[in-house]
Amino acid sequence: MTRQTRIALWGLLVPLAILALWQVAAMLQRTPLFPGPGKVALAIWANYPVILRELGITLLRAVVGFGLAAVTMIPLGIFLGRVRVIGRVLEPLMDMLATLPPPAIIPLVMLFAGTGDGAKVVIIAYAAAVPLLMNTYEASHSIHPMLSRVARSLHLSRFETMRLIDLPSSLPMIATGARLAIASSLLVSVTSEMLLATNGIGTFLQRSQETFKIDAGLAGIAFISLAGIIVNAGVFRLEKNWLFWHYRDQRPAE
Amino acid sequence: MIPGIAVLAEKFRVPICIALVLGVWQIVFVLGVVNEKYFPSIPTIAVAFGQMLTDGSVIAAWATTFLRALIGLIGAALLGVALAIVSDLSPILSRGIRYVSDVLQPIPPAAFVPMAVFMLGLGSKLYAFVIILVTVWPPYLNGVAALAGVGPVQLNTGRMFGLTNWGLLWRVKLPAALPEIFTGIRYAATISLIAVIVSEMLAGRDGIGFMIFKKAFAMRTPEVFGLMFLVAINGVLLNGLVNLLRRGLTGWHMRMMERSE
Amino acid sequence: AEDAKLTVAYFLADSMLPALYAQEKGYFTEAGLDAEFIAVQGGPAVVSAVAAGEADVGYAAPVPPINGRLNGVPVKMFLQLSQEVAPDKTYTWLVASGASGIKDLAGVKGKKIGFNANGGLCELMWRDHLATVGLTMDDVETVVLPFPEQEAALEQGNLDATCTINPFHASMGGNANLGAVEIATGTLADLSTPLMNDALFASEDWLAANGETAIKLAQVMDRARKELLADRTALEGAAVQFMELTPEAAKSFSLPIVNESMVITAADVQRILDAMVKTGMHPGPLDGAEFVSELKY
Amino acid sequence: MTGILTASDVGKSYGSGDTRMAIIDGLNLSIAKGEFVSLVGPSGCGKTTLLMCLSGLLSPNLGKVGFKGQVVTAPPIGLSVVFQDYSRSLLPWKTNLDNVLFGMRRVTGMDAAQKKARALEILEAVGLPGFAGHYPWQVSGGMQQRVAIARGIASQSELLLLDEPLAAVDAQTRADMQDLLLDLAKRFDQTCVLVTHDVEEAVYMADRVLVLGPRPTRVVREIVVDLPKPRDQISTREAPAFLHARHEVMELIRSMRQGKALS
Amino acid sequence: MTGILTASDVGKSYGSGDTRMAIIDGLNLSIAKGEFVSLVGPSGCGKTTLLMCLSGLLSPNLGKVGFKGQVVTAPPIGLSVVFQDYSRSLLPWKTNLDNVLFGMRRVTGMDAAQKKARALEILEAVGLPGFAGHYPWQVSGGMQQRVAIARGIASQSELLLLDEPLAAVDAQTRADMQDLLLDLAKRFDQTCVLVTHDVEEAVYMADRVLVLGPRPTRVVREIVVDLPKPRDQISTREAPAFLHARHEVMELIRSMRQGKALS
Ligand SMILES: Nc1ncnc2c1ncn2[C@@H]1O[C@H](COP(=O)(O)OP(=O)(O)OP(=O)(O)O)[C@@H](O)[C@H]1O
Ligand SMILES: Nc1ncnc2c1ncn2[C@@H]1O[C@H](COP(=O)(O)OP(=O)(O)OP(=O)(O)O)[C@@H](O)[C@H]1O
Ligand SMILES: [Mg+2]
Ligand SMILES: [Mg+2]
Repeated sequence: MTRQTRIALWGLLVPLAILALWQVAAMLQRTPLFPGPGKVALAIWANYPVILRELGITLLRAVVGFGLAAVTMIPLGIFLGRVRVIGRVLEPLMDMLATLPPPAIIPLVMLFAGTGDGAKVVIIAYAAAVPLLMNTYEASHSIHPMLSRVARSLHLSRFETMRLIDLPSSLPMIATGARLAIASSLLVSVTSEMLLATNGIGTFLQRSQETFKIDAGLAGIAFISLAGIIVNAGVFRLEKNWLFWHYRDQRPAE
Repeated sequence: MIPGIAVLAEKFRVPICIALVLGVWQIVFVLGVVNEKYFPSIPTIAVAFGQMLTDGSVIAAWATTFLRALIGLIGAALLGVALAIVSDLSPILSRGIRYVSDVLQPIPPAAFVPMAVFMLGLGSKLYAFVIILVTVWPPYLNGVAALAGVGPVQLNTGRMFGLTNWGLLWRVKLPAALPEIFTGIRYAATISLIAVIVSEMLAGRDGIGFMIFKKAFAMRTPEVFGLMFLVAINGVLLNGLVNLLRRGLTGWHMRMMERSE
Repeated sequence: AEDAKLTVAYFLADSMLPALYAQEKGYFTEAGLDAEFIAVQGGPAVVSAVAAGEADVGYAAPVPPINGRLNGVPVKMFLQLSQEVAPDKTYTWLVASGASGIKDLAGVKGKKIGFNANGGLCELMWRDHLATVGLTMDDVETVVLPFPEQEAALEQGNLDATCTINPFHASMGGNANLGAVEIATGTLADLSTPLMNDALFASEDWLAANGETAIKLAQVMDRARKELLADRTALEGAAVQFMELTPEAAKSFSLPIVNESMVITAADVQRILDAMVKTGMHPGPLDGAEFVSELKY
Repeated sequence: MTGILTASDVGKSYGSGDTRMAIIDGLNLSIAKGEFVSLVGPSGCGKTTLLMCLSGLLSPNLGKVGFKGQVVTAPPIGLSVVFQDYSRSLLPWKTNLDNVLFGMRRVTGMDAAQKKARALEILEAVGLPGFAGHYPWQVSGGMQQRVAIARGIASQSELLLLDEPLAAVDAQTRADMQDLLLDLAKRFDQTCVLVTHDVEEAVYMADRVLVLGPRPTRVVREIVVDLPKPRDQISTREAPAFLHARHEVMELIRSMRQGKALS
Repeated sequence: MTGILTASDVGKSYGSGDTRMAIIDGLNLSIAKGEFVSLVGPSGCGKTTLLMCLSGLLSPNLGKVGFKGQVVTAPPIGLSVVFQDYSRSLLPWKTNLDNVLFGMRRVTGMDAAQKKARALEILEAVGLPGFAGHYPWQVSGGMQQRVAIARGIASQSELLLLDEPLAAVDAQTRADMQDLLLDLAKRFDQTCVLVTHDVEEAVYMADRVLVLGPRPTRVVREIVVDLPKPRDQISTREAPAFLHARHEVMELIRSMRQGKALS
């Protein structure tokens, strides 16, 4: 067994401990409104065909929303970080827009985009945009001045500098932003389905809660979490492949 | 000339940004894309907001919400950084915490509320739970990445001068990682406000979230938007506080970055 | 003796106004109750709060507590605050937008309909009315949307028809752009006799141990209702204060009260249960007596 | 003034108000096309700052810098810098080869394959065959410095500004690199400005040595090195003119000493 | 073996599998208490890697390092390193003074005020009076390097490992710093290991010069410098024993040349 797998396996103890605590708490409560992991597992078994169908819808929207945010916000963040004056002046704007709670902007978005997929994707993209923009902006804002000098002395145009210097050196922090953005696009995908319910896991959860089948709702959510785990594992892989220069550079060579 | 304008613009950036938002809003209004009933003009909103101000209820609600968000942010930031530190010290716990964060992060707080009510009631504990649950992740994730990214020469320097793992963390890694951690805290500041508003909507008796909820039910749209603008301003305020702290703790970094032309 | 504690979780609706008014006036304290009111989003959340013991008493439409009990949450209803009866005392409406082209219930087929929550009164209402023209929920597309957002959704064409209550219904009526068409009214199609429209409920254990408190609660509510019904100025003031109505809107506000008595009988609930079974919301059979704790105050 | 690179009455300071510190004050220089000029001066006197001003990376507070008759406000095309802080100036996400290729972005008249071949050739010339695929953080300090030089050379600029480019390499490699730089400069008619702390190196490489004074700095002495080119590591260093120039520079620098013994 | 610092059969490689590269192979050395030893060797041969192994910051794959009779597995107390990558080894969030004070963390027998006074004294000795309150990124490369040396000196370690500590300072400052280091080593009976590319410096400073071979490196020659101490910048450098040792080291390094001319 390699060191990595050992760490992975021992690490599993943490979530298992939490599951155990949850199970104990559920057994103490004895009400269908507080199901334990066991009940949720049974509910997964009972509901998985429906869940899988709804899950696809939820995920698709999350992916589209995230993608939209990524292709717009990473370039924008780099632009604002590099063209410092504009970035500094617009900082409060970022804070203002970032603070609006999705439940409060949903009615507003609905006015322009309706209640269908369009509206939900817009809201998801909005939620994913914030961490991506902030991390990209801060990263490109704090690139070591030496690299800017290299770029200028090699006569890179502004655009080339952003693409060839700012983007790669910001990647480690963008990756963190992307992790946050992935989580929040899944979360908001579900939330938007709960608030503008038509279909998807959020609607399934909402309906389950309203008819007091909490375990079924959580079963649906468990799948969202699973999707989160899988996507994050993928991001981890990408980080290893693309950012080794950042992390290997840093670690004392063994 | 140009630098003069830039300096001036930076000095008045908050009013500029507010004017920008209001301006765009008003333009959309004038274009008449949607019924004024759902999308009122800025003057209408201002008048409605002014009326709310005069009866004083807004101030109290604002104070409640802002205080909650601030306390939530402090709690979440401390917890998030603590988790990052623990992760840095132990690879096993690091992995374990990452599993938990991967699982919990995408779950909307509303999914927990029916259950959380059993453990935490409808009061401040429920709020704290919801706020912490969504707000810890940015400081935690930025913290983990930043601590892992501290350079080998700096680490070696610390080790050389007799720092233990703990001392290394405290005196080298944490200061070096702080600028990046603050990016997480900044994002957390905005989320914490969102979380407070959402929990006030979920089970409320006071605060801006509850007020928005009630006004919406009474179809007082201008007031609802007025309150939303207030929330937005809160974001700037809260961030101003974060920036003060940040300047104190990582001022060196800000000045180092300003050096290049 | 010390005041008895009483926590009430409620879903904001106009028939709760007397309770909030009584709280403001100190009637609960006078009656020896230390009452607290917490607004919760949606009936099911009210049931959760009661089941968790976080609230002693809950206020919601009848369907959430019914559903709760059916799913193992031992609550019973003990007071009703409002009723509907044909022809003029109805407080729920099905409204279509002019642009949708819907003229009557039959026209809803294949359209997008809205209601505020699954498993609530609105769902029952749609099901019951659609059944009169031979339609089921499979014949329509549904969107769950909070009441305040429905009017805009109708006007923007995101919804064709929806289930609504006041003040939203009144607002839709006054919106010329919308060209609202009223296609039905009343929770059930048959409203020849008064139908309970909401309920105060509590867990069986609480009711067994706190009969006294429940009676005091009823008495205070009764006092406040009577006072508000008698005093128009007080009513409008309360509507502005607790429901955030504008003073103009408050002028046309009235409490949705049909029966003076708030007592619930098994028969009251049975009507709703039968409708639920008939429209396929529950397989049945269901016995109304199970759900009620009759309270004499 | 004529010359490919000129500085007239250049002044530069850091900070403002109380913390303002003048670094360069009334500095003039003119460098002719094809000339090799060495700059020496005490540590911290402002050499790096001067190179930044000459390259257009910093703008002086006073005076003007001209390159090919044009006032320099941003780094002009045809000018390259090899930075003193070599380890930070290499891009850690690019291999050494890609770092060198990065310096060739503005080179015209070669296709990608030719550029690559050329870059490999240069890497070999600086003594790094077999390290093209390594990342900068995988090689030693002296090797990094040579990658940075390779990048500067590869850019084929008319004017090369070198800031202590050989500080971290061993004596023999250093000699080889010196000859390499001289050879290339001659072959491509390149103008070079070299900052170095090694007085022998300064003299060996240069047609002219400019000695800078302590902060705020300006040119305090110009020493023309009257030695034929090409130079030779052994015979040149033994020539009287070399020894004479070396001595003169040494003396000057000694007279500007700072520091004092620890009691 | 005896000696305050010993390395026996040390081997170290980077990477694994196909990309495995041996850096040090079967290296032995022993350094006596109070001795000043210079290490020279071609760029990239493994000097920095060796110092890391000697200081316990890297663990060798093979063999053992001993400090005061104990096997080194982590940086031992009483040993300090001045790193080659000075600009990164200074903590950017601390002022120069605080960086030096950081080096005094383990110094006992002084209270905070005394430490501060001592640190200021050392900063002045390295020629940086008036820069105590500056941050490392506000001073020039050579000044940074001197802050790093000041920090090393301030630690009052028995054994000081110096990795090209004077590469970025001018000739005069360099001479002053050399004498300062020699003086301190003598006064506090300090043992020093100095990596340098300046052969003159290596000889001038050392009781013994160890010449390292190309990668994978080991000690290929040991040259005892038979010159009295204290040394003198003028007379020592003119002494025949000096010139002889210098010549021998030069020759050795020349014979290990890498690189070749650019065609
Ligand atoms: N992280 C690493 N991964 C792989 N190889 C490395 C790494 N660090 C150093 N090396 C290799 O180890 C060898 C020795 O490096 P080291 O830094 O010890 O050399 P050095 O003798 O100090 O050279 P210089 O005089 O240039 O500083 C180099 O050839 C380099 O390629
Ligand atoms: N960002 C800064 N803020 C304030 N002062 C600075 C800054 N950068 C450099 N200086 C000051 O400018 C002076 C000149 O620095 P510069 O780097 O040009 O010196 P140098 O001649 O290149 O020295 P060295 O030979 O040590 O590299 C130094 O005294 C330094 O303190
Ligand atoms: Mg310099
Ligand atoms: Mg080295």
